[in-house]
Amino acid sequence: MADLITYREAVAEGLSREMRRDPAVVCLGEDIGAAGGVFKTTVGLLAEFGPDRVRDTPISEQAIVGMAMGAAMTGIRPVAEIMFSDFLACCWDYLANEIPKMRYMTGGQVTVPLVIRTANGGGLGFGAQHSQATENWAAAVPGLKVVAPATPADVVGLLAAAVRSDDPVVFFEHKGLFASRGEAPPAGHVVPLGQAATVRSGADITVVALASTVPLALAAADELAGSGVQAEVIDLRCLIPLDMATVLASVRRTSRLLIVEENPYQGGWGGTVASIVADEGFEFLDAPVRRVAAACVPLPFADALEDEVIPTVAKVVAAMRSLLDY
Amino acid sequence: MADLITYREAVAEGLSREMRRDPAVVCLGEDIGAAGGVFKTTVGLLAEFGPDRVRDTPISEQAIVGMAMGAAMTGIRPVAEIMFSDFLACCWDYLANEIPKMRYMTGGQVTVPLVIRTANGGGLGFGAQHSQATENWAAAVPGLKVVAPATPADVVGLLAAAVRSDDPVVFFEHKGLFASRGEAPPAGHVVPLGQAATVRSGADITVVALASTVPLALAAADELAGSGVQAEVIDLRCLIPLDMATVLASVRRTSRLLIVEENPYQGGWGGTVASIVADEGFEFLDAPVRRVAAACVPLPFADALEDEVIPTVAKVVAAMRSLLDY
Amino acid sequence: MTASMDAAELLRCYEQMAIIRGTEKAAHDLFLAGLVKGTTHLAAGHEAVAVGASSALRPDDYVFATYRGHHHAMARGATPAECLAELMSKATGVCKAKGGSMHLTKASAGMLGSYAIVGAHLPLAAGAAWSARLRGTDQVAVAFFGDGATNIGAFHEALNLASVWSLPVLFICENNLYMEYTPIGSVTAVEHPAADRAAGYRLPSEVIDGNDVVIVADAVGRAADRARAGDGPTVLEAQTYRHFGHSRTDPAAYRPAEEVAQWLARDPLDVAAGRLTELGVAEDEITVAAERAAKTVADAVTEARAADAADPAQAFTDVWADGGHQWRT
Amino acid sequence: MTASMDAAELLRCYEQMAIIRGTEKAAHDLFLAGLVKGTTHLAAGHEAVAVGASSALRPDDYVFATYRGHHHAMARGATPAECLAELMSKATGVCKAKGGSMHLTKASAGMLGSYAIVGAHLPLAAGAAWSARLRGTDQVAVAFFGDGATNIGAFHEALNLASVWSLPVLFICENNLYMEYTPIGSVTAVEHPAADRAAGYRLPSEVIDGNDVVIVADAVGRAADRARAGDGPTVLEAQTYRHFGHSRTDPAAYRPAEEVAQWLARDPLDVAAGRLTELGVAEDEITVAAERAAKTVADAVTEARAADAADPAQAFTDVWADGGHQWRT
Ligand SMILES: Cc1ncc(C[n+]2csc(CCOP(=O)(O)OP(=O)(O)O)c2C)c(N)n1
Ligand SMILES: Cc1ncc(C[n+]2csc(CCOP(=O)(O)OP(=O)(O)O)c2C)c(N)n1
Ligand SMILES: [Mg+2]
Ligand SMILES: [Mg+2]
Repeated sequence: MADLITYREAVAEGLSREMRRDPAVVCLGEDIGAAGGVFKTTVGLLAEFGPDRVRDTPISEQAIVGMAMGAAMTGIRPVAEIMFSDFLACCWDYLANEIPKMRYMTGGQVTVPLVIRTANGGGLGFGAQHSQATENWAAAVPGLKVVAPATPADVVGLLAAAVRSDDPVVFFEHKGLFASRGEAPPAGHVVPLGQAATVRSGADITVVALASTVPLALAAADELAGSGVQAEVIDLRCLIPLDMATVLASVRRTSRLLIVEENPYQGGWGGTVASIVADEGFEFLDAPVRRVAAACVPLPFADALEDEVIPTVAKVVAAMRSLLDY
Repeated sequence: MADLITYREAVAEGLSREMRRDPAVVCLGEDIGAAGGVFKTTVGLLAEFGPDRVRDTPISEQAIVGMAMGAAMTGIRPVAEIMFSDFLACCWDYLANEIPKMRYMTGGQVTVPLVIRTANGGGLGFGAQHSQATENWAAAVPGLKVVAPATPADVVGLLAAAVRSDDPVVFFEHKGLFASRGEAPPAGHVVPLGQAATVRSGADITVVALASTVPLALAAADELAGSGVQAEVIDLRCLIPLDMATVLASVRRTSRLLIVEENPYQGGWGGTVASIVADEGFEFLDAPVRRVAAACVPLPFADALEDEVIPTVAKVVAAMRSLLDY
Repeated sequence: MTASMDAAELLRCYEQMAIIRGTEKAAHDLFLAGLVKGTTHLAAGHEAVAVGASSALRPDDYVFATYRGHHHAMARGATPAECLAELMSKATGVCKAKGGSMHLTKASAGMLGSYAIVGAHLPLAAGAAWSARLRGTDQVAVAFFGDGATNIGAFHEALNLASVWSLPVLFICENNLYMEYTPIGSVTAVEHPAADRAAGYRLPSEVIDGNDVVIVADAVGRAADRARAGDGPTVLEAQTYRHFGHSRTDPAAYRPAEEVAQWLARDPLDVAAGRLTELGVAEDEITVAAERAAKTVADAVTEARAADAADPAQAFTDVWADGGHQWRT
Repeated sequence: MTASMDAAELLRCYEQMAIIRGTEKAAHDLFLAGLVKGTTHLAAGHEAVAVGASSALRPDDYVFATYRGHHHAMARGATPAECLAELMSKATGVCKAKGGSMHLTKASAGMLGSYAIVGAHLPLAAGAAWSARLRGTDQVAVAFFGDGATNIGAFHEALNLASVWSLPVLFICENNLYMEYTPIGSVTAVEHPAADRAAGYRLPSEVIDGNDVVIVADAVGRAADRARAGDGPTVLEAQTYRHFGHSRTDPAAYRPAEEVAQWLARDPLDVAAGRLTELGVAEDEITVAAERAAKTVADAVTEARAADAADPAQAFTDVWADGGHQWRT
């Protein structure tokens, strides 16, 4: 079998492949240079590409993302790192009001080809301000593309597509997956934005997942396979563009839908998916549409408490059973 | 009948009632003092309560909301104005990471009794950066209460409840409603947070609306009444706490649900409401759950284009018909 | 070091300022006639800042402006007709009527946008300057902003980083003494909100007369030369005044009459006319230029009025680079 | 003007610093033993800033700290046991194990939180100072922050507004030369990231030795007196150094050995001990204090270890003021 790499290594691999391919690709962010990133996701980039293309910044999230936007408007393809996705709040004006609207407001005069990479999600005991899954924030803003890979190969392939995209992309790397291993992708590996992956086929129930919840969904599916249940697991990969065609086609076959997301139930991305299925897929459904989401509380520090709040295999199994028994 | 006041006047009325009642209530924001607010929603406050309790600030959204938080933690009840709700993005860290989490992170040691008022929504030709309906941003953050009144009386009653709440409240005043008139509420009028209002009763279909979409839903209901349809219109009033009991009870009777929201479909609050009904109300439904939401594009300047993007009576009528004909 | 402008260039600047003044006057009239919707922020009184700067800059330099940006758009080459068409929601608007008055943009002329979130574009200008450095050009980027923008976080972050990276960017404050309705002096710790902050970023600064197009052109020219030479950013604080209220709904009653009168007496058009006379330009040459400007504006109004209304279908284009708006399958 | 501290107070400060040092050492050992989860940011080396400031402040003053806040929490009165219990996810944690190392808070002692978003708490401290003014007290509020926080927008907005409103707030920068792994000097336009910015807000500033508890106490005392007298905010930049890496995962290999050695030689505990000796305090008195501190820490470890684990049900309390978490009916 092919050699394995970690999700963490895949980020640096994906970045260096694109930087080799296109000299217009540059990286900026806090501690990404000599330190190789606080999550070690930019290791080796400074050595290979030098300080002009791999720049350490001050703690100035607005300047990081704002400068990336100005550079993207003028011929550069910046990849900006925001260390933790919670800190997107510190430069939210750029993600909500500037970057996604510039092309539209100018009647198409300007494009903003940039990528904002950020470490997302919980499960590590980092507490309320360093553990949020915030992909739903970006998915609520028309004009942003939103990517959240679940495997090392997808990290490389989706990062390639994101960097090559002429549209702005917010790229969520899950902290809980950094240490996970998977097959190293071949050279030139590109995964188009907006194509979900059916990572497990089954006829009994459709489970839609993203990033950290993909392994949870697969583990739950395996557990239920013991009792003869064949679950289909879909990794959305991207929230925008959202591949509802794959989801609706699956629900048409299975008649049952469970959505597993790390966002809080209130305002989580699963609500948008559920509402589309409850409308366009209404006739396919033989059971309620259910969501396993994070509880609607801030994320607690103690891991015993955090487990109560975020999705777990046990919660997914229980929800699948409830729908199958319906 | 009682005398009428405008929604705009109701804001100043509601604020002054609370400031008279409780000396700990103070206001801060840009141009709220001598100018009476750019939407004239704070007219008269400076004259009655003086510059210590009605303070003009620099253009420093982070300082405005951050200082309000620090004051709220130490015995004051600040009401901070963020001029346009689009600008919440400029102080989003405070709404997403600081204000809603402080009480929880400290194990209940601290409360943050503040109100953030902001002018929300489109339909006035203000363009992409001054027209957004952003109540869904706040509704995605556990720890914030989210209020969006539709009538002058509710402005006064909900503002009273918001100011008296020991929890942080984001209060969305709709720009398109400022000029609208309604009955002046009696002295001491308080509308508890989290109680939806059934503003029109009917057995054929449930239409859930908020703020600017309430008059749209009522107009659409009246139009269909001509063809003998009795629509029930529910004004949610608050997104958090979310009164699903009222919505589910109504859908149980009508078996049909249309949600009308000004948020973009992607990530709009209607997704959360729809997903709850598609789960807990699944057995009540005789038709798909449908949402009339804003199109997933930035808001254009020209009003002919803006009408294409935001909900209109015609769009609501068409959606209601499609569900009734189902 | 750019030489002070000659009579011909000054006359061109005078005419350009007259065109901007006339176009905004026309926009105001069209608004009263119900043909301009939404809101407008007139730059009348600020013309010398935009025209002087553009006179000193190169066509390939980048300019970033605020919602009060009509003067910058036209000074960089947006035509009065396409600007008026934008305000009138016409298909021929410079932004296809999707941006409106607050977002005038003429990318082909290096005018990279008008931004309506105070201060947000300062990092963008720094980024464009960084881009020029990365691409090995000697372009400079300029951010024009108001006095009120100096108290928002993005200002601080942009100036620090631009200084540390020694970027070819100019930060030009149009200090007109007021934010919307509140005097900048009442909410700012220092007298010169932009210039007095420069030292905190180890940047050079100048406070200049923003109503004198020659002084503006000279200061911008010096700063641009420094930037191109690799000597980094400069902060310029141009003192000026708006002739009207903050936006169309504002009568500006909060401004003392003497203050208004004193500033109207220093109208940038009169200042430029005075300089032209000093340079020996004949009175009628100036009149002819003014008449040409009036004609240009009149033609623009006719053209904009005659243009087709924006097509509602345009609401669904230009979200993505492929021209479309599809967010799901 | 606060008088410089006497021998008794200095000895108390020495013991307090020793307790903080010992408690953090214990936290580190407990982490290696797998009993502390998540991340921790040790303040070892910074103790004099917290203890000196607390010595000069009043019990009713307010303190706001960062994720590197163990020293401030304990200096203000959080017990070593409740801090260790927090880190160990025990029910007796000072924040019920819901905050963790980065969010230690002891509201009853005026220690109003540890904030993990760089710079976010500076406006909060200004707000608490505004609140004191509104309530007619003469309390002061203090924000402690790192050198890296001086380049983020919230710093700028807070200092300007605090100056304009002349609020009783102290902005105290703990300049330890580094952000996470990057030297502050490489990303900041001025030499003293906090002090050199003060003039831009018309604020007085002082650069002080942050490893000398007496110097810190005197400077904070002067600034607090000014604030109480209505003379507004002060910016203090305390030069100090962290003895360990940024957080538990950081070996701090990026710091030159000589630099580390030089700073370890100026350990705030040694500096205080030296001063005690100068003041004629006998060697064994100092030893006794150190032993008392060690005992306090040992007892705290025993107590924290013995405490019950946090109840998972606590995940669903304290969202709202009513104690619950209900967001819908
Ligand atoms: C972040 C933000 N806060 C508030 C506003 C509302 N607003 C629009 S213009 C303005 C005043 C700006 O004053 P100044 O920077 O001096 O520019 P001027 O209008 O005087 O040209 C304000 C407060 C905004 N657009 N963006
Ligand atoms: C807004 C924000 N950006 C980035 C981070 C990540 N981060 C945590 S600590 C730190 C370094 C802070 O350095 P400094 O302010 O000097 O404080 P120190 O850690 O040295 O005490 C960074 C970048 C953060 N917590 N918040
Ligand atoms: Mg101004
Ligand atoms: Mg530091």
